[in-house]
Amino acid sequence: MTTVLKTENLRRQFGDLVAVNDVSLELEEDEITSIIGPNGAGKTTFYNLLTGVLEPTSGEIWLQKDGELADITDAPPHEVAQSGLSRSYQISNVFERLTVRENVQVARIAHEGRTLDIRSRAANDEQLNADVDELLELTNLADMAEVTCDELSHGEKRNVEIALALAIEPTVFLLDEPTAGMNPTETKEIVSLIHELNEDIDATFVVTEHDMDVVTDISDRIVVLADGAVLADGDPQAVLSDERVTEAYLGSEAV
Amino acid sequence: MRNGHENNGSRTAPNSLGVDRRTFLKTTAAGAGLATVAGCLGGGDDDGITLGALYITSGFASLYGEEGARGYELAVDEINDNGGIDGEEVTVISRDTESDANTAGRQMRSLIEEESVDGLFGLDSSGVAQALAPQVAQFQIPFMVTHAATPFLTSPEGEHEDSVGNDYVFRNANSLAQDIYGAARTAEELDATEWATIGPDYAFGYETWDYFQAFCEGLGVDAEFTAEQYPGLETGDYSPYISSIMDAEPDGVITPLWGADLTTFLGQAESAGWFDQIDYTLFSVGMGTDLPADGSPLPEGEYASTRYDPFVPDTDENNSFRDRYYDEYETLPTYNAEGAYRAVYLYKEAIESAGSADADDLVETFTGMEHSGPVGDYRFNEETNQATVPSIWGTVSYDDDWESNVLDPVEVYEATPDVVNDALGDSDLPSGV
Amino acid sequence: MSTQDNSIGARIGTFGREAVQNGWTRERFTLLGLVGLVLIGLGPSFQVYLFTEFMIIALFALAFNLLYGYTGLLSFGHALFFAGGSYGLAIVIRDLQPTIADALGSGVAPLVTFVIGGLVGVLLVVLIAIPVGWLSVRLEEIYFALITLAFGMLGYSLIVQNPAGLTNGTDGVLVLLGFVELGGLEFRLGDRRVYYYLTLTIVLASTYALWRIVNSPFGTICKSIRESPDRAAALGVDVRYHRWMTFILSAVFVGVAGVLIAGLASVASPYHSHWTQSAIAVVATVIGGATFFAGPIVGAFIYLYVRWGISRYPALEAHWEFFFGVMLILVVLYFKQGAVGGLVMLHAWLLEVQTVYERDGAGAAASFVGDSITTKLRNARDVIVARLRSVWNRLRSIGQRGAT
Amino acid sequence: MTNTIAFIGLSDVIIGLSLGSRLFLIAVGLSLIFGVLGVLNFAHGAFYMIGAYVALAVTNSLIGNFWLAVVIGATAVGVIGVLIEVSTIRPLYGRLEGDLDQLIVTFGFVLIIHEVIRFIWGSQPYSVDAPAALDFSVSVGGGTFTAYRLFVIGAAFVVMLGLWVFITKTYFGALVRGTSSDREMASILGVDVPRLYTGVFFFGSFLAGLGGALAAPLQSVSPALGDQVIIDAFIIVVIGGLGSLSGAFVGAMFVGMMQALGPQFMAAGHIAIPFLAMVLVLLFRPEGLFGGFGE
Repeated sequence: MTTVLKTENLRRQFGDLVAVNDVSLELEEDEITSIIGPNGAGKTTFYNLLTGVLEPTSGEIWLQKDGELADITDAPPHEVAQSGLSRSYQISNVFERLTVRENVQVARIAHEGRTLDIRSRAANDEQLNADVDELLELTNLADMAEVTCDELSHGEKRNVEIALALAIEPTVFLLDEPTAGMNPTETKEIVSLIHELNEDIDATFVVTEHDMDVVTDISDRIVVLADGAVLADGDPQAVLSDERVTEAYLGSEAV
Repeated sequence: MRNGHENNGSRTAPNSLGVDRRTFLKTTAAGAGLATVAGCLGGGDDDGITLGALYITSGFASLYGEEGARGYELAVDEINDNGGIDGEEVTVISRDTESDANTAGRQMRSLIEEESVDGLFGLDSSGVAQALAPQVAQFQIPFMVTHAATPFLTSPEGEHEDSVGNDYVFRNANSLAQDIYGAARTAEELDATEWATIGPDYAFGYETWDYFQAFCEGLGVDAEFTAEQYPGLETGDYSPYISSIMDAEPDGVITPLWGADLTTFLGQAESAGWFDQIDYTLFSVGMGTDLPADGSPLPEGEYASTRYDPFVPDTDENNSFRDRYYDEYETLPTYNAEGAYRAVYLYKEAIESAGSADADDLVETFTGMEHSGPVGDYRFNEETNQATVPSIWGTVSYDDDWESNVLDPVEVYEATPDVVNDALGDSDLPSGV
Repeated sequence: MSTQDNSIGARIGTFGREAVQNGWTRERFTLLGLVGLVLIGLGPSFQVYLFTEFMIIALFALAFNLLYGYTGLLSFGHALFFAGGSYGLAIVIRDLQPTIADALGSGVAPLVTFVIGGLVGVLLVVLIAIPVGWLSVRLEEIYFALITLAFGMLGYSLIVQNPAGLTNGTDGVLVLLGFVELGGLEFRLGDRRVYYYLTLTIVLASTYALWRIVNSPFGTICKSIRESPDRAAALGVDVRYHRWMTFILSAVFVGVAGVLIAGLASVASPYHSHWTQSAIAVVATVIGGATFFAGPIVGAFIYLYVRWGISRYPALEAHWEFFFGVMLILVVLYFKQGAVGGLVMLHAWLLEVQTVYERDGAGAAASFVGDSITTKLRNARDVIVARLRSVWNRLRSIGQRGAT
Repeated sequence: MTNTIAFIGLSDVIIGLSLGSRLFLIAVGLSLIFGVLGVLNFAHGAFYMIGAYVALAVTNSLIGNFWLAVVIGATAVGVIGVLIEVSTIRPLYGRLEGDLDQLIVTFGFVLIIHEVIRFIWGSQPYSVDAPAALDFSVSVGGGTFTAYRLFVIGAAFVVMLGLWVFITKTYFGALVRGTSSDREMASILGVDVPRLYTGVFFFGSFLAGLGGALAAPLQSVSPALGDQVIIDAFIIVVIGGLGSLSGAFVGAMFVGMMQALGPQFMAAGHIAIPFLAMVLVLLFRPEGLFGGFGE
């Protein structure tokens, strides 16, 4: 097993509030790691630090690129994405007034480094469209290719989210609450999609999730964050039976 | 274009496929649109004489356009009541230049091409006039400028780098050079040595100051030039500029501010104590709009020029024009009104003497033409197309009978080409006279 | 379409064959449109002039919309580039025409000077757009609108200052297009029809280029940035850099329009750089429909032809801005798709009418027309009533609170 | 340095304060509305112009009392502001690209108001007489001013002070401060946000009308007025910080001083300086030189 993503003493403060408190983690290739924790535990800030949206107050972030770990601590979001770290959003963040096809095209164009290509025509580009079709097939969106996203259901948008995140062929794949707001059927589909993807592509998955059933179903490893720090880290059985974890959750519910 | 439309129709008709009908709907709509457009065209019917007027009729200087309109409407009524021009009715179509060269150009094209006017007159802004002059030459149509005063307009192209004078542009009112020549003559008589200026921030403002200095030097006036300020057009508050001039403590100031800007300036200068501190203020465009009693009239005792005076010369022609105008509009005619009035009469005489309204004939007739109007007798210089009208300067005083400011006493300075060129001395500036 | 040979000549050949053979196809329409455009050049002179101006304003708005409708950045400073093109041409013609005439002979000089002037104008625009764009794209939304406004007005105040005697202050620089003698050919470059065809060629080429740009991968990225900049960044798009490039491209085409307007109006005027000139692009684009490629074109058409129509009625002419103000508000509030959106809907509706007609005959079609118009009116009435009611409730609640 | 100060002279400073005061009265309402609603009101200059015209109409009418004209002018503009906010700006809150749409809608009102004014009053400039009680000249620092000009400077300071007290000491002021720093928080805390918005829009428009009416005797009243002042107001609120009360004040005084002293030193080049300042502030301190409203 090799390390693909590593944080060292990662810390982020907003004024006096420490949102992420010296988190050091090493994520292994091909694993599905779930990051859980009560509301306000720092999961979203942690994601924003990893993806370059926020700059850390201190600490470092390393990401595997071309077989070696590279420092991406200060890289802006687009460079982080180009380095192979991809994310989906908790609240669907897709290109609403573009068609599903165009959405995925955006990701492919960015991935292929063709953002400044003004000579070819996106609609007629055979290679581009073949790649897009393949991705749409994989995410069960083939029928909806020409529909604009603002006409999609919530669940369908989640699929577009995943198609987008996949399209840039990531080495690390951050999924932020992939089942949020879904009905049980949709949740089941997403879970099986994640399993499928894990088998099909060489990517490491990091998932935040509220639904404990989903967490236990998909995770190889669970990291628990509380008040910005790592409370527990290990295989699912061990972590979920840890008393401190139960306490943290109960404690937060009591509040 | 109509042919194209008919072809579309006939080609479409035999088809009965859905697609074709759809396109048929489109083409019909487009064709109908074009036909409507075409229907609006053609303009200018061939009966009668049509003249195009270009004035500012909106914005800060719209008063000039209104005065111009009064002038040409009076002339049109008189002419049509007395048998028209060679028996044909004359009409004037007026368009707004918005004081903008681009708009003025579009309006002029529309008058020439859509309304088929026989000749043009008007123009208030020198900047606009300079931009239009070359286009007038391209259209080869006569243009009688009645107000815009820049000397470069009647200085033949090539004389100076800014000269735009050509065969088609004439000016029946006096030019800035003639006007400022009178200003220098007035300054000569005054007990003032330090002079300053406050003028609008464009060529007209700068030219006034340049020519004033050149004439003063040429005439040997004992004068120093100490301060100059050029606030932008439509400045709302002149206080900083007023204060700056007053700090320099000149004896006299010449100001070519005009339109609403002059009105604003006057009120603010008054409350800043300008007229108490500065001995003499010369208003070179003052009598343009401020003869009427509304607005802030010019303060009595200061000096102003006009390009036409309703009392000078004391001829039948002038007196009867003034009285008719006063009957009609209950105010004395300003020079802009007289310029527009006279422009229509100039066209009448030229058309009748040439025997046609053909553009080339008119241009030929105007060239070197001698004419007489309310302003007096004058002729157009063949070389510049500028009218040899005099420069008129006087003291502002209020006349109870006419309920208006007038110039009294008033001096009339002959401003023929010889006189003006002489007075310019060694200056590089063209006289445009 | 299926030919293997992709050379331009072969493609035009295919296009032509399909246009002739296949009845009322898109190809034939394009061809017909081109013929129409050529014919307009033979129309009444003033109409040619007006149409030329329309094409230039349309290009101005189209280029502006690359940044607004496609990338989501509202610039209130594009007049700077419009004026940049104008002044580049005007200054070259004023200062270099004699030199060029000496070098190449006076016959061909006006044409060469125009070409050089145009290129200088566009180059000047690029040189301005690179730093201005780089700085402006640091900001977004309202702040972007404000900084572009500030840059535009900074440019305006510099032009008015007449730096180094280059711009001739508020009077602007005259543009006199000369008389060309080339071989046996003699024509005046500024001649209405000559200039029309010149403009037509350049505007059509620019429009095609812009159309290709918005349909290219580059354009797809623009649209994604409009929809969600942070999402685009998370996919690896350098949002700021891409906005900068779009800014420059947009400025270039605005510059081309600026070059053309200087030749048409015979003057490069500082008003071309004033923010009110930028507002023309905004008004035309919003009214035409910013989300459609053709929106700015239709908007520019409305802008110029409504004004032209109104100019024939002096009482209305003075107040034409009023109508555009009302249109602007209605479009933004109720019909963001603008005029082109309206045309698309009308087209769809006409198709429905036709379907009914073919299926059930004239009577049914007529009643369908009646019904759908009634429904539309009823909907419109409902919208207005609901709006008025909510305003009324709001005001009443304020009144009641005030009373208690 | 001492030379320069001696050269500037007190009278120039007074003119600068007078120009700055007028600009403050325009900019403060614009800034308030942006701070709370996030709406950049392009029509704010047109509102100012309406205030001036209403003052003109009332002064020249049978009422003929200038002070009453100021009150009526300000109130009328406040009411017009409310009508516009409720009918056309409200539907755009929360729309994607809503703030750009608001800018465009309010620009539409610039065109409409301009034409309506021209339709009613024509294009010619009017002057409004200062109230008789203050229509006398005062000599200060080597310059002569009407007492009314000095009064307007005082009025701007009073408005500034009044607003400061209002914002820091009253409940409504606390709401304004809270909302301008965090809009979402305010609605979570149970503030009736729509009502607050309408109230603030009324108040901001009222201030524009007040400025227009008070400044009417100091300048010519013409349809160009709105366009002239809105750009100045944009500059001021950007320099001071969109949504900042003290920023609006300092920004207005800066631009006023530039306009007063510029002609002395740079002949014409001074008109570029405020725009340059605006660009620099946007680039290096886009939040403006001062913080949120009430700070």
